[in-house]
Amino acid sequence: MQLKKLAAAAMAIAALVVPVAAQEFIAGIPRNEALIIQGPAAQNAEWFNLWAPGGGASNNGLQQLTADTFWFINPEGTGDAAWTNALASDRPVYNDDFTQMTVTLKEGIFWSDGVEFTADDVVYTVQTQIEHPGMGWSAPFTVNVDSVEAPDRNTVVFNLKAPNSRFHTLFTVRWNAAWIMPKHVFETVDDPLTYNANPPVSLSAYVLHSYDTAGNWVIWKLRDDWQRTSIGMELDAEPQVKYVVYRNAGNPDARVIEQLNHNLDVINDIAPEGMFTIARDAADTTATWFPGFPFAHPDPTLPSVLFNHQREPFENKDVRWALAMLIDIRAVAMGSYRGAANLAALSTPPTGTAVTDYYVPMQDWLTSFELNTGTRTIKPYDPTVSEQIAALVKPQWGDQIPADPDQLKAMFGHGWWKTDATAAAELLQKAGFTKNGNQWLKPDGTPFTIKLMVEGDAIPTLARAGTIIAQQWSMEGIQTTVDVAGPTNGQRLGGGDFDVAIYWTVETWGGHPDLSFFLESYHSSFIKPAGEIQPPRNLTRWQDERLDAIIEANRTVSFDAPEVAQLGMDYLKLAVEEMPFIPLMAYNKFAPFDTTYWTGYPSAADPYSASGPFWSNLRYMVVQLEANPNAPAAQ
Amino acid sequence: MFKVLIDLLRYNREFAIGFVLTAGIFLFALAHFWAPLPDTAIYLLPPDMPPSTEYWFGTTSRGQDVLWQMSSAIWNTMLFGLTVTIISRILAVAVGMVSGYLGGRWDQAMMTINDTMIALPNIPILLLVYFVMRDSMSWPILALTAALLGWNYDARLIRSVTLSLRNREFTRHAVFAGMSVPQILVRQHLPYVMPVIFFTAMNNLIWAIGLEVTLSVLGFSDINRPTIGGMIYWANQHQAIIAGIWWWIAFPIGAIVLLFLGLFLLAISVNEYIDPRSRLSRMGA
Amino acid sequence: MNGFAKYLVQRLFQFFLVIFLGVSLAFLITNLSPVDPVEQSVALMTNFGATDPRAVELMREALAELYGLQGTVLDQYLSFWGRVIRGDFGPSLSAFPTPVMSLIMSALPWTIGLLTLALAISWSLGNLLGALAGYYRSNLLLRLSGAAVMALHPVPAYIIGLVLLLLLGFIWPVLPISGGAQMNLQPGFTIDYIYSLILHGTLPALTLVLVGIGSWFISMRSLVSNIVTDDHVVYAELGGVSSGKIFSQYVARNALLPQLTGLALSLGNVFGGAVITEFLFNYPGVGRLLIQGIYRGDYSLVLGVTTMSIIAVAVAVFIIDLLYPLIDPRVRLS
Amino acid sequence: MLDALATPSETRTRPILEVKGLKAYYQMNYFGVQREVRAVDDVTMTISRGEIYGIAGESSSGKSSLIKTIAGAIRPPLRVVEGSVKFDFGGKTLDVYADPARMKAARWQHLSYIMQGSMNVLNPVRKVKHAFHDFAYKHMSLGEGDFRQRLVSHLERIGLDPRVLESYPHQLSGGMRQRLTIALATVCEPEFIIADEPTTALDVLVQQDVLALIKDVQRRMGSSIIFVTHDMTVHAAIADRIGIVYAGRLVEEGPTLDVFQQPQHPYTAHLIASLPRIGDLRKRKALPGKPPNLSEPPSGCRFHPRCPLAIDICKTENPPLETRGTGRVACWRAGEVEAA
Repeated sequence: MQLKKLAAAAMAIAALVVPVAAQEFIAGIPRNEALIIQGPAAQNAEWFNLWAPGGGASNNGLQQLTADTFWFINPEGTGDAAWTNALASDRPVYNDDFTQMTVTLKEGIFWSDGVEFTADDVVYTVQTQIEHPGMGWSAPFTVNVDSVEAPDRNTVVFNLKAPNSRFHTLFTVRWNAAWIMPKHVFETVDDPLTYNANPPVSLSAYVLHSYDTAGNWVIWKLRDDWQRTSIGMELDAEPQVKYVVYRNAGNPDARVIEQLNHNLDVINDIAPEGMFTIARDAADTTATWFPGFPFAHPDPTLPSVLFNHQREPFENKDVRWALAMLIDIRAVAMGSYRGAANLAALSTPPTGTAVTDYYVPMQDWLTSFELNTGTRTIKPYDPTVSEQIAALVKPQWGDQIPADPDQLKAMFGHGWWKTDATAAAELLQKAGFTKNGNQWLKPDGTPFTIKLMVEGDAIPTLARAGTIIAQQWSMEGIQTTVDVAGPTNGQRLGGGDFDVAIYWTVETWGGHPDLSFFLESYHSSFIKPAGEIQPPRNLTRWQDERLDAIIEANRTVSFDAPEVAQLGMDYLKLAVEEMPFIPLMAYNKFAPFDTTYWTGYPSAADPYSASGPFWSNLRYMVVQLEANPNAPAAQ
Repeated sequence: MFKVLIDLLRYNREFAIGFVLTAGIFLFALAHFWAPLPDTAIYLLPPDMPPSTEYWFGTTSRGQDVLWQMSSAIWNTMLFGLTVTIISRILAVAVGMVSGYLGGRWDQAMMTINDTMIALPNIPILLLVYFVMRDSMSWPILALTAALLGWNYDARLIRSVTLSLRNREFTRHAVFAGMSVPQILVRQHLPYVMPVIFFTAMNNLIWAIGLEVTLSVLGFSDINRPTIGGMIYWANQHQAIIAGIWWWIAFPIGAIVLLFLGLFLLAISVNEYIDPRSRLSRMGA
Repeated sequence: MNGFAKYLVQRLFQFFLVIFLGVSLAFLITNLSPVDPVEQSVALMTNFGATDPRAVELMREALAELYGLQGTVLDQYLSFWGRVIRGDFGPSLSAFPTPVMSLIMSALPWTIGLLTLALAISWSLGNLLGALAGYYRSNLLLRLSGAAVMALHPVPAYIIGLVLLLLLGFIWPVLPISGGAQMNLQPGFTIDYIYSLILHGTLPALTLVLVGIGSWFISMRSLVSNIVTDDHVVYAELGGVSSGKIFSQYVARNALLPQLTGLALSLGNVFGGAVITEFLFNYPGVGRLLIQGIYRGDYSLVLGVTTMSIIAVAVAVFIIDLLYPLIDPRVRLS
Repeated sequence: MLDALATPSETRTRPILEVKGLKAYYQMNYFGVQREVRAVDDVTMTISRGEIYGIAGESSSGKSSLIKTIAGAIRPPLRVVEGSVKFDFGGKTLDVYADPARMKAARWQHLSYIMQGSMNVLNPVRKVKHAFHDFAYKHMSLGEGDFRQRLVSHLERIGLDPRVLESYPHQLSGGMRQRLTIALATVCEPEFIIADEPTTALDVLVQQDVLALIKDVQRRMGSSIIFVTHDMTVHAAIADRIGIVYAGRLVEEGPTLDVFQQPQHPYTAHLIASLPRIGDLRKRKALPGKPPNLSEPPSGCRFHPRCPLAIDICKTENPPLETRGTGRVACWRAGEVEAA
């Protein structure tokens, strides 16, 4: 009778299991019309107000597919190709002293509810947010805008409180920007801060179709009047992606499994091993930024070893350089990215235009750069690192590793600093340190130990880089322990509650040489005393008159002026001499695409759009994708 | 006691198996003191090596020898588990025996609080504590927290035993003989409670280790310190399973399951040994 | 009847005590948190995109007002009780301004459903097997199944879940490994939706069942093996009562009563298992909410979920306590 | 098959219970410790129809084991090592240990059992009526209604309010529960009733009418009873014959009156002597020593270490149970014993 029971149980399970295939993956939507993108576990699933706090960083497709503003910069593009006029018909026009910006708008753009988009929406957007502190873009508007008016329905004039040649960047999308609000909707609500804008009206080609109240998925559908949008009117054919599904596919393993099962077309980010697995198990149904190793897409973001300049001994440039000299970057590259890292010796991400604007031209300067260790001067730069990494990964990847040095530089970066323990020792002694056995002592005689802070799971590759660097320093007599901050990471970085950390303090347009995107915030006038919260970007609280001079100069030249690149180089050289933080590599993101249903994804060969699903430029990818003719028929 | 141990070993299969498993794993954990490399060192060996004669259990994607990692991991995990067990035993015995001996109002009051704590969901509270402590959450603190949450159930058991002893002849004699309460509890009652303590200790150990694994797997513990949960955590970080580095996960899990099985067998066989009824059937009468 | 009333009063007192201590504990722990909600959300909001340094100042002030974290610890404690009673834990920081409560409320049904199902299965199956194994001690099949569940019993939920996920989601991909139901399916009492619920619930539920069944099996078996030596059982045997009847009416029935109390006492731990399982299978329940809250440093959410889970467990225990007398006449009429 | 040939006249005279050379030992082998306790050692006895037979002896003398063995109510480690227990129901011989299936079928229909400490013999979580149903229903070919009728009348005859059927055990007093168990044991009017310390747990007054009840029921149904108690007064009250058990052995047996007036075994003499008598102010002399440990009993006569009359032979030779006068006795110095 026991046997019977067991048998019955088995039957029951089987009965559950067998018909799974029968249930189509998305109810009522043909799989081959839907692009499935890895989304977040949206907790505020019912919330579609982009402009209220919390809504501003919603990665569920809201800002990627429905919001719009004046301009976009493609972080992967170079030169003019990188720049896109969205709602604006042309680039911003400043007056001579940069106290006024005039924007002309395209005509024939409509909200998804049929109301036409006009200059009034822009004016309303700016004024409403100034009136409501706490709204996403309230503060920058309050700080900059003296008044805004719309002389006619296609023109907006911003009068600024002070000269600002970069004011337009508020409306220029890299990851996101100040999105335009639908006046006719918000007018009718009493408090824009508590209004959940559900369902949202869309200013772009897609509109909300349905969503999961549990926050596991949101489905967007192509607008019938998709032509009446800034992105639609540039297209010559109807986008083939009819539905965009942002789904939370669970933990990294689950993501990989789901893509291998063709239930997830676009992965935002996974560990290298996951990427390699997909490349191994599903090579012919997968597209990646690089066709082979290192696969990864480099974001215009610069993971670095950040020093807290307000804590001794890290205010001492010799100590910082010494620590740099103790890093074996090859081990870091292998350990963090299994070699698939795009190394950076300069303090700007080696991506987009930065390569041609800065890295290539500055190679000679780097090679001849001399560092005084106190007893002698050395040339620390090693331009052959990419070849060395290639040699390390060749056994695993074989023919995927080209021989051509230039190609290798594109994959692994241009070069980095040599590992030089003796130079490091000299630098430390120069800084007054003494060595006792295999333990460095600070000038005051106490042992030199470091707590190296990493965020952890959220960015596994950086956590790994941290553990390796910690080990390298420890082996050279500087006891270093890794410290996982988790979600408090941002707060502790901002509050200066760390010795040394692995994070990025430099982000750029990628598609434009201008460095103001981060550099503006490096001005000494923003630096806070220890304990107080430092405004974003200059997390190391690096302070230097020469730096201030560069920033002030940059403010006075216009966005597209040739001087911009020159000032950029000045900053980069200064950063090399001072080593305020140790740049490691571009933030390489493994974002494999499943080509079973869709083809024509962006790649290093054809970088027409950023590949990160959370980046707002993604919309330009979505409308370009082509249905795979060999896709399995819809069930 | 020792004689009993020998008897159990000779005549009780469960106990024998359990003992061998536990002891074996303990010895294996002990071996980490002779590990060739420091257990926190990474990338010193070729990564992702499958099990071979050179690396019996293979190597991790972090270039560590799984065998030696496990050795330290089990050691640290057991250390954690034992700490929890010992602290929580002390609490359980104290509360249980006092409450059982005093009886009446005191007993009621203490047991009410006890049951209250039983009803509190452990994991959320532990997570809450972690959430507060963050990276200052060292394993001893975690152990203490776990211990504070892990004694109530057993306190109840011990109390019921003491309650029954309370009305026994020898207790009254002791009272007339003018023994103080602590004396009575320690000299007269503890011997009877001892087996229960031992039995609950096993289960508590299992519970504590399970807790460690769970929290570390979620990354809610010191990741620099190799533990079983920590190994699985790092394996997940490197997506070891789908990447096919199965040995990184399989061996630790296997080890922990064996350890659990061992402890569990010990627990039930000891329980059978101390169960008054099975004892009765042994003595006849 | 008087005894029954006494029983009820005791239970009620216990119930309130649990809630009081639990909630106070939760508040105390959270109040020591280093996490500053304002800085948290400033960080959340300035993580990406250009943000003018001076602007952040203004944002900070604005948020400090919005979150309303003023007053001494005592004030905060009292106002916290007020909020607990009003069921208002303020806005979630990671999902601002959605109220924490509405997040919990949308997640709670999932957890309750999953737990009830898993508990029902593991409790009844574990007890049935345990009782049989305790009564028919010699039956080999029972011995084997017993060994199996007991071997599973000590293994942590996460590991069992992980193994299941790999077996049925990856190596033999037959079950959905993530989420609570099929995408774009209208919730409701439709065949499709319920079927989809079952499909998505199978792996998490199975995990919880495998984790839970062992302890029920073990305790039930020992209970039964004790009860069979009780006078009323021996007597029934001497009375020539059929062994089937003895098993069901004289042994199992009596053993179930303590097991019911055990159920009430174990709920706390079971909930813990659910947290891990939900996280693993990305099941949209309270557990996942809690862990997300922790990962995002969303303190009002974490506090809210912990408090609510304490209350929820307490309520469940109370309900069981209320049901108990219906089954045990000794409590009902005395 | 012999039974089959038996004629009615024979069956009437044939004893209803025959115990031959019965040996039942506790045998333990646990953790290598070998132990054997001779609880019932070579007992032979017969009980005839309509007879009330009382078994007496101190606690742990093995009398309880003896009656359990007779009732077939033993479970390991107590095992029957030798001998047989045979009932004779309606001319059919039933060997308790040879034919468990028929034994089970015969229970309650032909023989019922009143258990020691019958306070807890009823399932605490079920109503009393269920017990009656489970035990008796299948034996009497009656419909639910009639069965119910029968119960009610039976209870009334025993002096119990039929409403007790609807109540739970814990709602009833000790006396009522005892009456219930007797009602339960007698509802099928079995030919043989085995009672293990039926009145021990009760206070004296309740004892009296319970005893009266048993005797009354037995008279009405003409069934035989064998019961155990250490309380000699109870024996005096209801037993037709009594057997004295010491250290697992039957040492004396005879008609109650004769045994009380002319005890032939020193141990019996002591038991009776220790009974209080009205107007008798002499101090009772306590028996030295205590009952022997049954796992290693003394050689020869097991009573000799405590026996005032013990002589050398007693230490070596075990006295056989021999017929003497109206009864049987196992003592080398039987006859030299005079009632104190």
